[in-house]
Amino acid sequence: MENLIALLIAAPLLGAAVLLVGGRRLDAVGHWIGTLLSTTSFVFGVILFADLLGRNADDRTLMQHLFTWVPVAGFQADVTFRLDQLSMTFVLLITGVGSLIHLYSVGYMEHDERRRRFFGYLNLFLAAMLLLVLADNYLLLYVGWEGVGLASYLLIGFWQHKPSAATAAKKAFIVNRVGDMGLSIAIMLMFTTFGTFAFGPVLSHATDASEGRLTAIGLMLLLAACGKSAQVPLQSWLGDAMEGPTPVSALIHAATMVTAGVYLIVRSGAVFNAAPDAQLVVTVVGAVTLLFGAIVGCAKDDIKKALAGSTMSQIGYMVLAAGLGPIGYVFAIMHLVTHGFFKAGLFLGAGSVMHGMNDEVDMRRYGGLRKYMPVTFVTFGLGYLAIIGFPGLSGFFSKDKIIEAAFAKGGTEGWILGTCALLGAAITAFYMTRVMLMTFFGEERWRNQPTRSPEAPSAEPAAEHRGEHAEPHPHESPKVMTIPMIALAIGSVFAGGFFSIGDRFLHWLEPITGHSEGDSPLSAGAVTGATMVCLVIGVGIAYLQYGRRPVPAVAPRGSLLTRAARRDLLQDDFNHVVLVRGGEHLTRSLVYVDHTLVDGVVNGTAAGFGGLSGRLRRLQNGYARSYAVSMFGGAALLVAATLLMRAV
Amino acid sequence: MSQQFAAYATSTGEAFQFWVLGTVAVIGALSTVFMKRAVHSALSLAGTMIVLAVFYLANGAYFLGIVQIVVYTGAIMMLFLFVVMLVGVTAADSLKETIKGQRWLALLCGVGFGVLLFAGIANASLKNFDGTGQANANGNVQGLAALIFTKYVFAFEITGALLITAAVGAMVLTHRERTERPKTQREQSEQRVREGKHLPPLPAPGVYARHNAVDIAGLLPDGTPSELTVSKTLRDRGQLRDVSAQALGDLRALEQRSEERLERTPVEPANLKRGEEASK
Amino acid sequence: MNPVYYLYLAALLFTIGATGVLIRRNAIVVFMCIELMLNACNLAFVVFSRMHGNLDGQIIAFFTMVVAAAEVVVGLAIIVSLFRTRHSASVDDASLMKL
Amino acid sequence: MSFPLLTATAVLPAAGAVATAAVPAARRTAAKWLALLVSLATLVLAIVVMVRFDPGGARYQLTESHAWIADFGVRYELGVDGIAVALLALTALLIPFIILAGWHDADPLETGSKRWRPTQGFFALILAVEAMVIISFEATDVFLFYIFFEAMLIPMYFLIGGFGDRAHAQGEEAASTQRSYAAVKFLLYNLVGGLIMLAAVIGLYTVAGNFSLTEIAQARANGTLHMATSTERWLFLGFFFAFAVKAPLWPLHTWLPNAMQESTAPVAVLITAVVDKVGTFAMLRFCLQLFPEASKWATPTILVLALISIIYGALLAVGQRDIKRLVAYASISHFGFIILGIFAMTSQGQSGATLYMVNHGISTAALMLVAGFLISRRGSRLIADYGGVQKVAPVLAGTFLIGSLATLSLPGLAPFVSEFLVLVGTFTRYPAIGIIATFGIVLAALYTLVLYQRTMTGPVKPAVSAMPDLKARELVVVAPLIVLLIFLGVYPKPVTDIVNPAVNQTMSDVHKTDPKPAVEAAK
Repeated sequence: MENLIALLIAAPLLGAAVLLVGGRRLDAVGHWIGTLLSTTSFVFGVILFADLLGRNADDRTLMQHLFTWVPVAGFQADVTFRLDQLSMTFVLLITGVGSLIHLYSVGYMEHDERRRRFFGYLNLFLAAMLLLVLADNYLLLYVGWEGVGLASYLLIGFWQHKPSAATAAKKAFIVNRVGDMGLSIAIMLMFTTFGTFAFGPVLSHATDASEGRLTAIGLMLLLAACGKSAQVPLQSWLGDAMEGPTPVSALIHAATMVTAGVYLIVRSGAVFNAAPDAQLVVTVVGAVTLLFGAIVGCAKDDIKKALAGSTMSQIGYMVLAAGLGPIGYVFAIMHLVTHGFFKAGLFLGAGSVMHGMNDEVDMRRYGGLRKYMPVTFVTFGLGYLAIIGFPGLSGFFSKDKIIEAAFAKGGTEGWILGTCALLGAAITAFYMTRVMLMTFFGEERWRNQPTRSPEAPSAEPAAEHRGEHAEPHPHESPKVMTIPMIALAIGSVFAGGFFSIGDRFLHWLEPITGHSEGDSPLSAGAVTGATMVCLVIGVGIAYLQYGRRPVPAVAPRGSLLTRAARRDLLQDDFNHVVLVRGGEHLTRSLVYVDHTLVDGVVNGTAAGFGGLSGRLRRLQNGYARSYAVSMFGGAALLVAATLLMRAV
Repeated sequence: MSQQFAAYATSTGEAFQFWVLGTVAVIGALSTVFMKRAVHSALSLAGTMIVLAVFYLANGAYFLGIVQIVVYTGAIMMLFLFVVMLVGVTAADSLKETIKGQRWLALLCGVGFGVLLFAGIANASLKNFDGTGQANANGNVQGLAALIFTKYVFAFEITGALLITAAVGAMVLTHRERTERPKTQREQSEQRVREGKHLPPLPAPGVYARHNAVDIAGLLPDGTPSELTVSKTLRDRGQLRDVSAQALGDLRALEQRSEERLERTPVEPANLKRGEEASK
Repeated sequence: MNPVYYLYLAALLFTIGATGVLIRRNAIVVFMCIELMLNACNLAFVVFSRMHGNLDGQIIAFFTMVVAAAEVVVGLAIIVSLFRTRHSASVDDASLMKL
Repeated sequence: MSFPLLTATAVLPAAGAVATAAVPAARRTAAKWLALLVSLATLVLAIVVMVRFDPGGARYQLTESHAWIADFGVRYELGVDGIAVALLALTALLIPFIILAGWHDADPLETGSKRWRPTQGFFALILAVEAMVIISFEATDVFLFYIFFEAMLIPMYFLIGGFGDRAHAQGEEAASTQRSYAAVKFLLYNLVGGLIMLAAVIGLYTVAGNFSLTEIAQARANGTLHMATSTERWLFLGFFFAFAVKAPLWPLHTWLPNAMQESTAPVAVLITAVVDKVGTFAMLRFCLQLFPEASKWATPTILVLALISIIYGALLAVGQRDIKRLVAYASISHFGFIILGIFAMTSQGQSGATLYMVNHGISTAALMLVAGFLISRRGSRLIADYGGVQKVAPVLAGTFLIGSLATLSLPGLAPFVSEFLVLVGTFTRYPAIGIIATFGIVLAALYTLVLYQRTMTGPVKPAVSAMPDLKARELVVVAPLIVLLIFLGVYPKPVTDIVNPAVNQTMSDVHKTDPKPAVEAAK
C-alpha cells in the first residue's frame, strides 16, 4: 500500500511533463489528460484513505522511502514520503478540490488558446502541493514549498502579455522567497540543533533542545508560513495574485497553497509547543491578519480581491488556531478543510459571474444577477452562508471552534485573541453580505452602462475579443463549470457538520497533532451566542448599507479607513517606498559604485600608467639631438655619481 | 730643450704661451659652435686645432704636433670645407632653436658637465709631473715608433684595417651605382619630344646685361622671376637671388634724383606699387 | 704654471664641443664639434703623457687621430648621401626614430 | 605502462585544435564538424575517466609521472581526485554544447562588413581552452598547473577580443573598441593575478625544494616540511590572489562583466562555466592543501569577501540593463557562494561548493546560451529592447525560464542542492554569515524574474514580433542541459559520491571536523 504514495505525486507530475513537453499536438486533448491524471491521483488518495481507515489509530502512518537524495557527511536528505492522518487530509482536499477545479477549468478556459499549458501548470501545482504535504523531511517539503510557489508564479502570470499579471506573478514569487528564506534558515537551524531535519527525529526530540533555539526555529517557520499563507507582513502578494485566471485563485490562492503555512505550523507542532514565545507571535500574526484581511475585504470593489481579503482573513483564523497549540491544531485544520470547500466554491462562483459578465470584476457593475444565474446564485449563496458561519453549515462549526479555542487560551491573551476573532466574524459577515448583495441583489447596474471606463481593471484578456463595449448578457455557465460548483457547495454545507458530529475529525487527527481542551472562561454556548450576535450585526449593517440603498456605480471617496483599505491598508505603498524605491536607489548607486569606484581604481591605475607613458613617449621625439642631451645628461650624472662615491 | 719643457713647473714662457694661445683656442672653439656659417665654423676650428698643435709641441709631443697640423688641420679640415662646399649653406644654419627646451637643457648639461670635470680635475692629486724628457731621450718619433711597432702593434694593424674600411665605406656611401645605360643626348631629346615639355632648351638665367649671375632667375615678361632658369641645386639650397624689383628701385631712385634736381614735389606713381609687392 | 691647466683647458674645450653638438643642427658643424671634443681629449692624453713621463698617452692620442680621421671620412660620406636624398644637412630632419 | 588516460583527455582536444585550425579556409563546415567530433570524443574519454575512477580508492588516481625539467624538480605529474573528476566531466560535457551553440557565431559576416572572422580559429581556440582547462584540473605539479593556468589566457584573449555579437547597437566600430577593452581587461587582471602567483610558486619552490603537490602536502602533513607562519601566509596570499581574480571574488570581479558582455554567448559560457572554475577548484586543491594553517588564518576575511560578492553581485545584477552583464553579475554572486562553501571548512560546504561548480556550469550554460539565441535574433543585448517574447517564441521563453529558475536555485533543479549545502555548511560554523548569505536567494529571485518579466512577458514589442522560436540545433543544445539540471536536482548522488571522499581528505588536510549538532540524540 505504501507504494501508492509515490503514485499520488507521479500522476499529476506525469501530466505536467506530458502536457508541457508534448507541444501543440496535445492541444485538443490536453485538458482532459490533465483532469484525468488529477482524478487518478484523487482515486489513489481515496484508496489510501480507505486503507488508513482500516488500520488502528496508532498505526495510520505509512512511509515510503524512494532513494537517498543528498548524502553529504552528516547531512542526509532522503526522498521519503510520509502519509499520516494529517497528510491524508490534505491529499484528499488537494486532489479532490483540485480535480473539481480541473473540471471547472475545462469550461472556463475553453476559449484560451493556451489551455493545454494551463492544465500542465495545474498538474504541476498538484504534484508540488502533494510533495509538500507528503514529504517526510523539511528539505523535501521545501522542494514542494517552492514548487507550489513556481506553479503559483506560472499561473498568476498565465496571461503574461498583461504587464499587471506578469508583475503580480513576480511579486508573489519574490515575497514568497522572503518566506522561503525563513524556511531555509529554519532547516539550517534544525540541522545544527538536531543534526537532521527529518520529521520523526526532529519532532520527537524537540523538547531536548534549548527553548531559545526552538523559538528561533519556530519564528523562522512562521516567517515561511507568512510568505506562503499571505499573513502580515508578507500578505501583499495575495491581492495582486488575483490577476491569474479564476480557477487558479480558487485552487491555489484560496483552497490549497495558501494554507500550506498552516500545514507547516501544525506539522511542526512539537517545536511550537516547546516554544511558547514563538506560539504567541503566531497567534498575534494570525489575529492581526484576520482583522487586516477582513478590513481590506470590506473595501474592495473587485469581487476577486474582496474574496482574496477574505481568504487572508480566514487563514488568519487558521494561523491563530495553530498558534494556540494543541487546543487549536485540529480546528485549524478543520477550518482549513471547510474553508477549502466554501472559498473554492465562492471563487468558482465569482468566476462564473465574470464568465457571464464579459469578465467584469467590479461589483459596482453587477447587481440583480440572481435571476440570470440561478445555479451560481445558489452555490455562491451556500458558500456565503458557510463562510459567515451560518448555523449548521461548515463554517459555523469550524470557526466557532476556533473562537472558542482562542478564549480557551486563557488569561489576557485569551480575551484579546477571542475578541479579535469575534470581531473578525462580524466583519466577515459584513463584507460577505456586501459581496452577496452587490452581486446578486439590487438593481441591475450593468445595464445602461455599455462603456466601461478605461481604468477599470480587466482580469480576463478574452474580454477584448468578446467586445468589451457591448452590454453584457448575463447567462448561466455551462454544466462543466456548474457541476464542480455544486459539488463544492455540498461540501460547504455538510463538511463541517460531518466532521464535528461525534468529533470525527478530532479523533482522526488527534494521534498526530495531539489535543487538549484548554480551559475556556466562557462556556461553548456563550461563545456561540456571541458569534451569532456578531454575525447578525455584521449582516445587518451590510444590509442597511447595500441592501436598502442603491449602490453607487462609482465608488464614493469613503472614509480614511476605507481609502486605506482599498490600498491594502497602505502596506503596498510602504513596500513600494521603502523596499522598491530604496532597492532601486541602492542598486543604482551600487552600479555607479562598481563602475566608478571598484572599476575606477583599476582603470585609474591603468590610466595613470597610460598618462605617464604618454608623457614619457614625448621624450621619444625622434630628434637625435634630444637623445644626445639625455645621453650627455646621463654621462654627467655618471661622472657626478663617481665623484660622489669617491668623495664618500 | 726637451728637459726644459718637461719640467714639473713650466717656465714663464710656456705660461705666457698657454694663457695667450689658450684664450685663442677657447675663442676658436666658441666661434666654431656659434658661427652661423659652416665655413666660418670650420675656419675657427682649424685655428683652434693649430693652437692645440702648438700645445702638443709644448708638452713634448713633437710628432703629434706635426701630425695635428698636417693631418688634422691640413687634411681633415679641408675635407670638411669640401663637404661644406658640396652641401652648401642650408636652412640648418639658422641658430634659431626648434626643439623646445633643447638649448637650455644643452647649456645646463654642458655647464654641469664642465663643472663636474673641473671639480674632478681639481679633486685629483695632479701634483707630480714627470715630464717627457726621459721618454723622449732617444727622440720622440723613435720612442713612439718603438711603442707602436711593439706594444701597440695589433692596435696599429687594426687601425690600418679601420682606415681601409673607412675609405671603402666612404666610397660605397657616396658612390651611386648606375643600373642602366645613361641616356644619350639624342635619346633625351627624343624623350622630351615624346613627353611634350620643354622642347627648346631651358631659358638662361640672368636679367639683361646687369645680372647674369647663375643664381639670379630670369624674369618672365610680366616681371616675375622664373625658377626654371636656374640650376636645380641652387633652387634646392634656396640660394636664388631675386632682382626683379631692383630695376624698379633703380628707376625710382633715378626719378627721385631727377625730381630733386627739377625741384618738383615727388609724385608716387600708383602703378609702381604692384612691382614693389611682387618683389616682397 | 702648473701643467694641470692644460687639463682645465681640455675640459673646457670638451664641454664647448659637447654643447655645440647639442645645439647645432647643421650636421657638418655637429661633426666639427665632435672633432673639437676629440681634440680636447687628445690634449688631455698628451698632458697625461707628460705627467707620467711615458709615451703611451701620445700613442693613444695618435690612435684617436686615426680613428677620428676614419670617422670623419665615413661621417661626411653619410652627410653627403643624406643631403642627396633629403636635400638638407639638418640633423633634425632625420627624425624618423619617433613613435 | 598503462595507457595514459589523463594525458589523452588533454591531448585529444589539443590535437583537435591544431587539426581544426589546419582545415582549409573554404571548408569551414568541415572544421566545425571536426571540432564537434573531437569534443564529443573528449567527452567519451572523460566518461571513461569517471568510470575508471574509484571513489573509495586512493586519493589521486590514474596518476602519471614523468621527469620534465629535472634541474628545477618540475615533473609532468597528473592525477585526479573526486573534485577534479567532477570538474573534468563538466568541462568535457559543456564544450560540445558550446561548440554547437556557437555554430554560426564565427561565420563570415554578410558582405560589406570589413571584419574577418576565421571560423576555424574560433573552434580551434575553444578546443585549445578545453585542453588547457582539463590539464589544469589534472595537474598535481604546481608548476605544470601554473603554466596551463596562465596559458589559457591566450586563447581566451583571442576569443573575447576577436569574436563578438553579430549585431551591436552602437555599430561595428564601437563594438570593436569595447571588445578589445574587455579582452585587454580580462588579460591584464588575470596576468597580474598570475604573476603574483608565479612569485608565490617560486617562493614555494625555495621553501619546499620541489613542485609536487602530493609530496609537499605529505611533507606538510608529516611535519617534515616546516614553513614559518609569515612565509606560509604570504605564499597563500600569492596563490589565493590569482585564484580570486579568476574566480572572481569581489573586489577583483570587474573584468567578468565586461568580458561576458562583449564576447559571444558560447564564449561567455566558456569563461564563467569552465575557465573560472579553475580558480575555485585551485582554491580547494592548492590553497587548502598546501597552506592549511594560512587558509584558516585567512578564512574570516575571505568569508566576508565572499559574502560581499554574493549580495553585491546580486544587487548589481538587479541594476543591470544588459542581459549578459546581468548574467555576469549573477555569476559573481554564485562564485561568492562557491568560495563561501570552500572556506566554511565543513564537509557540507565543500561538497556543496564542488557540486555548485558543476551545477553553476550547467545552469549558467543553459541560461546564457538561451540568452545568446535570444540576442542573436534581435541583435541587441539590452533588456529594454525585448518584451513579450513568450508570445512569439514560447519554447525559447520556456527554456529561458528554466535557466532562470536554475539560476535562482529553485528546489528540484540542480543548483538548489548545492546552494543549500553551501548555506548549511556555512551556517553550522558561522551562523551570522549563513543567514546573511540566505538573503542572496531572495535577490536571485528578484534579478532573474525581473529579467524574465521584462524580456519575455508583457505586450509583444514590434521588433520582437517576427522572432522565430528555437531551431532544432538550438534545441539540441538546450534540452540536454535542462534534463541534466532536473536530473542532478533530483538525484545528485552520482556526483556527491565521487566528490565526498575527496572533500573528506581536504577536510583532514586542514585539520577540521564538522561541528556537532546541539542535540545528538536525534540522529
